[in-house]
Amino acid sequence: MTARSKEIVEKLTQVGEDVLGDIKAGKNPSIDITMRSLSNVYYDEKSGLIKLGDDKQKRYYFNLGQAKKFLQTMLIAKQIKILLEQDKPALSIRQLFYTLKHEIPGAGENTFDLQEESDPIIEDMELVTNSLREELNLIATPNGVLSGPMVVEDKTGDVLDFTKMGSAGGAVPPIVEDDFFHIKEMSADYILVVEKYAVWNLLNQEKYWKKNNCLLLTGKGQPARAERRLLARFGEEYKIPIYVFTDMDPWGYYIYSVYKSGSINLAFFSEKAACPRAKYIGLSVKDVREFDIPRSSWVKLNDEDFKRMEEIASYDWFKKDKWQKELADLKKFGYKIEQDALVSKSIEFTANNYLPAKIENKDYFD
Amino acid sequence: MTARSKEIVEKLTQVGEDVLGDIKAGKNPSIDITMRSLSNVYYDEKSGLIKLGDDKQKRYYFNLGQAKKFLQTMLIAKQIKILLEQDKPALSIRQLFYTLKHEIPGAGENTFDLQEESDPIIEDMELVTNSLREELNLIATPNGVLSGPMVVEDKTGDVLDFTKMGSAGGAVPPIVEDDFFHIKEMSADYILVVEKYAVWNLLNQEKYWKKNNCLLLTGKGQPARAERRLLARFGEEYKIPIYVFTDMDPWGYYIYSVYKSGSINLAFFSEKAACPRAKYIGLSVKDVREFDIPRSSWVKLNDEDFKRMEEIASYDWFKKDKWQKELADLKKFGYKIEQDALVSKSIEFTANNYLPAKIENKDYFD
Amino acid sequence: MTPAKAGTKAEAKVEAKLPKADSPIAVELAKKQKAISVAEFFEKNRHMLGFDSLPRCLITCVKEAVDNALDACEESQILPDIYIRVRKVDERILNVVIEDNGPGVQKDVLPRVFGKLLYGSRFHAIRQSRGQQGIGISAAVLYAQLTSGKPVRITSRIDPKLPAYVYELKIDTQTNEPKLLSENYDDFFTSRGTRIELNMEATYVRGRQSVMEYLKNTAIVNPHARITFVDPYDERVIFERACDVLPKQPIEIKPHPHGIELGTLIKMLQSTDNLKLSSFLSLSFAKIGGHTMDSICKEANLDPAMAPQDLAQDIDGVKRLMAAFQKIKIQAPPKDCLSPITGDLLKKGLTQNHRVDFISTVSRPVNVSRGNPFLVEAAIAYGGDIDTEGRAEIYRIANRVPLMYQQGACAITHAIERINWKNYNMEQPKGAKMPQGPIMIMVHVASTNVPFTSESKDAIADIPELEDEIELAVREAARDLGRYLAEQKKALDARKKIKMFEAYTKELAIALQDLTGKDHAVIEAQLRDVLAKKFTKFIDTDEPVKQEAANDSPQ
Amino acid sequence: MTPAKAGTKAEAKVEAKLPKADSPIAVELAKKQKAISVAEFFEKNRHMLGFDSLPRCLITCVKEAVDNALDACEESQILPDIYIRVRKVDERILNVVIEDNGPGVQKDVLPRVFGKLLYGSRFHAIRQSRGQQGIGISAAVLYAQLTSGKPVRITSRIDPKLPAYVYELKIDTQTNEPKLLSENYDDFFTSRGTRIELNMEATYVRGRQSVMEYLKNTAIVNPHARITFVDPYDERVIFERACDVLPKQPIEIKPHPHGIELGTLIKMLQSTDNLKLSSFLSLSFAKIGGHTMDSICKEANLDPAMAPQDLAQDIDGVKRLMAAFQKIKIQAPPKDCLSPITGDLLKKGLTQNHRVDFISTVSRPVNVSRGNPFLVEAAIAYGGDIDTEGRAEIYRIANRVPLMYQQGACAITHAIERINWKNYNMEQPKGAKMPQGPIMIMVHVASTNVPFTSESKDAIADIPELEDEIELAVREAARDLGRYLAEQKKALDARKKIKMFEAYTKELAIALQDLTGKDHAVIEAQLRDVLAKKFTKFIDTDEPVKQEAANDSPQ
Repeated sequence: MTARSKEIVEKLTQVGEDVLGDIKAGKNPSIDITMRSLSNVYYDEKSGLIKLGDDKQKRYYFNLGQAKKFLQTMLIAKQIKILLEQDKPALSIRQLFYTLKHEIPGAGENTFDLQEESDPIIEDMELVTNSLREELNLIATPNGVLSGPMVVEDKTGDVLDFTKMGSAGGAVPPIVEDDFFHIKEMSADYILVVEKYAVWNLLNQEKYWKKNNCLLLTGKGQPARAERRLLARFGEEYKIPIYVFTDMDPWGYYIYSVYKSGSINLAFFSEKAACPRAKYIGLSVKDVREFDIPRSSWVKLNDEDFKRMEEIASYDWFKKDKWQKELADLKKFGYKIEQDALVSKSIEFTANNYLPAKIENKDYFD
Repeated sequence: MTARSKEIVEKLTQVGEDVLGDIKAGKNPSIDITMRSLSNVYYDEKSGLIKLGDDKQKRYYFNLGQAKKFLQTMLIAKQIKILLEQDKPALSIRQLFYTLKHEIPGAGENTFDLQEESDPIIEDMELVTNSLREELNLIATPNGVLSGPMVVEDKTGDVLDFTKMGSAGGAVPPIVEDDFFHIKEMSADYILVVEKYAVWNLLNQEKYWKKNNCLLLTGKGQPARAERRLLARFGEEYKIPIYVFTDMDPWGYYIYSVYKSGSINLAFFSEKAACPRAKYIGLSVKDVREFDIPRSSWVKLNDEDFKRMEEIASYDWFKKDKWQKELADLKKFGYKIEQDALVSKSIEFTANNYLPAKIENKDYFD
Repeated sequence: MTPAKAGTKAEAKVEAKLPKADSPIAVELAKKQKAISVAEFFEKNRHMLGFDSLPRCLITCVKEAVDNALDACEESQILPDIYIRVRKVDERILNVVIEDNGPGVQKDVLPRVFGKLLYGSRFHAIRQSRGQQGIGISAAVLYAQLTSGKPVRITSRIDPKLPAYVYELKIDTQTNEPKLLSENYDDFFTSRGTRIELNMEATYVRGRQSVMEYLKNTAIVNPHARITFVDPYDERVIFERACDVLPKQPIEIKPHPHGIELGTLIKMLQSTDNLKLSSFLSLSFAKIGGHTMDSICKEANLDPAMAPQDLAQDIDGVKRLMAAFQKIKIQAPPKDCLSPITGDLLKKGLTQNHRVDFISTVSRPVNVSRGNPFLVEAAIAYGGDIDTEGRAEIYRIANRVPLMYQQGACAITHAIERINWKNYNMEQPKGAKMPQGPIMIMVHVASTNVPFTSESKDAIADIPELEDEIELAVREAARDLGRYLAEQKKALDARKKIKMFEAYTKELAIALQDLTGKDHAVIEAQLRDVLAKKFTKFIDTDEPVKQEAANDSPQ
Repeated sequence: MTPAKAGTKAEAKVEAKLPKADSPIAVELAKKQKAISVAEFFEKNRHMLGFDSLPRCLITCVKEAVDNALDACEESQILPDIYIRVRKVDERILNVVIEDNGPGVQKDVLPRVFGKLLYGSRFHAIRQSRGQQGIGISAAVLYAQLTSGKPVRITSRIDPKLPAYVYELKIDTQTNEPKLLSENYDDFFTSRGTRIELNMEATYVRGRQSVMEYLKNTAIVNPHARITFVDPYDERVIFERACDVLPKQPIEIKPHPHGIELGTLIKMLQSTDNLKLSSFLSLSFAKIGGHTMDSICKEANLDPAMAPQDLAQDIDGVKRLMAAFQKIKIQAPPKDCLSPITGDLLKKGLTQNHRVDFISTVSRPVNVSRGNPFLVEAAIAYGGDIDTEGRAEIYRIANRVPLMYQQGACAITHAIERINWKNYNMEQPKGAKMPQGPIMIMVHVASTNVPFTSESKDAIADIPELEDEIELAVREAARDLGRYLAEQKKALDARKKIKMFEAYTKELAIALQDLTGKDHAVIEAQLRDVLAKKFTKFIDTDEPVKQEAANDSPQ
């Protein structure tokens, strides 16, 4: 057990002790839970992060609406404690769910029926122990790959050179904390995050990272926790520019904002998993004219797109003038464009024209 | 341009020449297209593969229902030819779609509106040139990771040692043909394919591949082309046992059958992308009793599951007694069990009890 | 041809011989003009009287005869005992017999009662009764002779000491008068009562719209009647009495001023014997006493001493009187012109035929619509042997007569459909107009003049004040049902909750042992203790608990 | 009291004084029995005649008067010119005037025509007419006097040489006889015709169910009539004639043997003057000639020489005769008792009021239902100024009278709903009963006795043979529409296709140049050449092409 794990185990034990204290005092056993509803999420302009506020609520045992959830909370707390104490391998949150799902004798019901019941309680525990899920030995499936001038020593002892990862690139591991994924060398001039694998692959084939001495990362669409946490580490540990390159549509814009500022429903995770220094490099509406992107690549915005644009425009972290203008321009333009579509100019256009021009002209914003 | 590429370019040119021949002869220009409808798909018991028959159909230009498709076919043929000749990097099929999507002057419509129009024509071209999509320089996004005793020389020149890939494992590249992904060393005693990443990750953390000297691969659910093609290569090139480990439900069974025999809608791809030697190691209904899998891990089969079971039971490649019995048992049992659920026995149960017992007792079937 | 003197007031007189003038068209046309007998009219339009489909013709015939039998028995203070028999004559023709123990029909009026349309005793009486228009049974006779060609046979005995007469009669449709074909004694006929036997083209069916269903529902709403039915397969069903007391006889009343129409009022003013408006008002209307009369005359600015006939000439004056009727508060018409089933008997009638878990009945007070007093009764039954699967069973009753057809067009149905049944703890799928589950809703509308949508009396018209009353009645009964269902649910829930908390507590104690290392048995005992001492209350009460906010964040 | 002699056949006789016997109940009850006047009956049940809601009362009144005016004009071979004016008297009362240029009503019958229910000239005639039962206009009079208290004023002149009489009259509801209040000359009245003026409680509205809509549709199906309407805002609308020829006058016919009822047949046998069955059959029925008569008698095993009165006594014999009517092939009844609008005039009437792109009309042959000849006409119009958005507009006409209410309950609607309109290239959303788009469907049912669902004549009853004929008529018109729509689409498609192929060919030639290195201009020229020489045909024809199978594999 690492020192960090010991710290967490102590906190979890304290949760149990507090409940016992309530019982002994003849009080209704309760624990304090930080609210994660929208009303307790705010955008902290100073740090550029979506954060969770301090609003707390008591979860009681002797309360018809809360009794089961209280029980489930204690079950998850004790299970995480046991797993850490016994130094078990990391589990997925679905696996944790299965280790606890069983029938409560005499109640005719299970401790948990659906993973939707255990997942929010795991988040409660992250907040109670002030730790990342990964520190509780729980992982999510990573999807990303990256390549570029970086050497990492893995917890397994393997040394990974991301300039030598072949055409597949190096896979992002589920846990990227320093204990697990220790960056030994890193000499990139900047980091380029690409929304889609197909675009990453094209750039990787053309050795874009080598020609431009950068790190090239993709989360294959909406990034998972590991890619976000990794970019956050890069942002903190290396003072090099970070650019995010997505589709020109509200979904692409939002992916950028998740890398940069975090997300609403994982607001408590933002501080550790967002990268406020990230800049948006494109696609942007003014690129359409400047790079003469052909009409046939334009795809009409649909109702869902417009609805999503409205939503995004109302988020505090999109309130900056540049973004409000971008959203207004997109609405006026009426079409979305995928980053894949740049091949309609030429196959090499992205690597040889678009990205170099954008970076050279500092044509990005945040 | 490689020799293989030249060969393909010649075949594509011939397609154009044949059409010109028709025109000169005053005939209705046509090309022969192998039918990919269900009626031309059959299960070849001898090879254990789902194959495409020889039924062909003519696609005419002077035919109201076919004219546009004929034009699209020629567009895709010439585009693939150009990309190969110019030695361009591989594209995704969506990117290829974008390189061809444009308005036909005077027709008031686009060459292509949806990727659903270009995808089947790419398959036509694979058949016309008797090649894999990857050989046409077109790729799909791979998802898999693997680890174990294997050393590969990548087309990039990088040498990849899959025993040294850290906690993430090595990513499967989009193209795994020998030119791109040359296996230099391979000393595994068997190959274990795992349906889900969470289970692969647990086994990888426990260094299952090291303790058991095997290759450990996951396609993260339904495998993409690259994982299937890679397993097919293993099956052909190395005479070691191959086991597939999935959820106990029709969807898991089907994933096994895709690895083993191919799939209906990619029947033309089966010969190159299926691994008839693969065996099904579990989860199987009789495991429930033999390994005493707790009641709380069982999940009721729903209507959709039952419907899918009916469908699967009717496929020729599930007609073997063992599989019909398995499906009948599952139906009778009435519950499905996920492979993740084995952690409810104990975290180490899969690695230390279940898999060793199954392999030792030769408790698998195909 | 010269016109009659200008300005004279003259009765029209049809001259037999028309003068041959030089205006041939109108004169020719006039020759063809003639009066049509009402029997001819309804012979041609018999579907208007409920004689359309073959199964329905049988039901209509039985219904008219049974209605008459019940009306006659009640008027004569006799507990009704009615016998109905249906037999097959051939593939086309059924023989139908309806016999009662009623007062019988006096020899002299009997032929017209059965053999003349628009002949009856109840048309002008303002009082609740089943039959009213003097059409029903004669229409059955008309239909029977039209389809079988045979006369009907009526047997009637008005006193045990007198013989029973047997008549065979038809209706002469051209004159709408009865035609006797034979007249005889029947020495074997029961002590007193009437028997009618008809041969008619009709079909016997079972099911939702059948003679059997009609009789069953009639028995429910007439719990004082015994009804015996012998079907064409010679099977006998007896619906026994649920009570031995006759319903209170409805009293005939005078018209109520609310809703009387201008033309009717003028007619009454013209034909009254009263010399003064004041006595006319007090004596011709229900609920106009001296004080009310004064207020009305003052409001209408009319002299109470004026002659009613003079007022009849002054349309504006009559209109003012009408307006005063609406403006001055007048008591509701007397309730005794109506004969409610009453809640108790409705309950008895229903439970005689169904085993139910819950029943609630409501009798609304008398109300007025278009000058006609009416009242609504409702009963809701739940559970027991009522079908659990389908939608609610609706029973519609008008003046104790079950309505069998056109449920969808009826004000009762519409009123029930207005209600959101979820408010009463019933299931009602989205978009469904009726509640689902084992529920039966019975509504009885009693009125001196039930407003049917057509003369076949299938459905009650959507008169707003009537529909509102039906809705109120059903809602009142539904509230009881809602409370019952809520209590059932609460009792069940409380039992479940206690059991659940015991199980949770065991499980929680073990989790806390894992978390803290303390012994789970001790923790469990402490938890039980705290629960018992301080927190049992919340299990019983449905006290709303401040819920933890759900994680409602988007994306 | 002693019974009449047993077995005697006696006419019923109501004795004025009832003997006081010791059976008090029945005797007491008998005293209350009395006949009800049909006027009283309908006064109480006026909703049955279409006098229910206030907007509807106005429409019904106008409708009855216009129907009578049209019938009278046509019978007298006068091109109708009808004037309708509605004015507000006060908040409650409207004044309605309907004036025609018809034959006028002969002085002697006039009071009864307007002041007696069930009085008319057309009840017994087997012939198509609008009014039939002699109820309509008298019902309007009844309603007017009931709600306004005022008599109606009738002006009529039967010849320019004679003066115009003005009558004020009411109906005495107790006797169902007219009561004249005044009689006068009117020197300013037009040369010939009838004018009726009523004051009644009613409401004037616009829209789908309004006087205006009724008159518009009446004008369409009566293209020989000019109709002028002045609304309460003094706006005048004139629906001009679309043709100057009167419809052929329907001829009165004898009953047809198909569908005659047993009772009616017996009555006819009893009352005929013919001495032999053979002559009775030939003379009393339509379409029974000598040969047919022989076959019928043989089939029924009856002696043609027997006396009809004797047969009337033998029910079995009559039944055999009935069966023979059904078995022996008898010609359809003569068509001339019906007056179809005819396709041409239907077209003219419709296009007078609507600009349309397409119109198709159908007149079905005469058919028989329950012994009544009937025929169905249908018109479908498409495009033009018909509303594109909503569902189909349905116009229902019975004997040239538009039906305004209860569209959902009408056989015409039901027949249209049976049709899958997609088969006729119309859009019909899933689950929708009607087609969508700019389509108007008009159906005219002409019959000697239209089977309405109620006396208010809102909807035609679902008689299977009638519904089938309506469906056939609409389908026939729909087939024309389908062809029209298909041709429109084909022409449009062909133009598109040629343009498209030219563009494709350019693009294809460039692709082939990329593929083979040959010059695209040359390839394009060759392609155009091959197309022009051999393959143009398939662009025009919709020749089914063996399609490449879709990639229909699962998973």
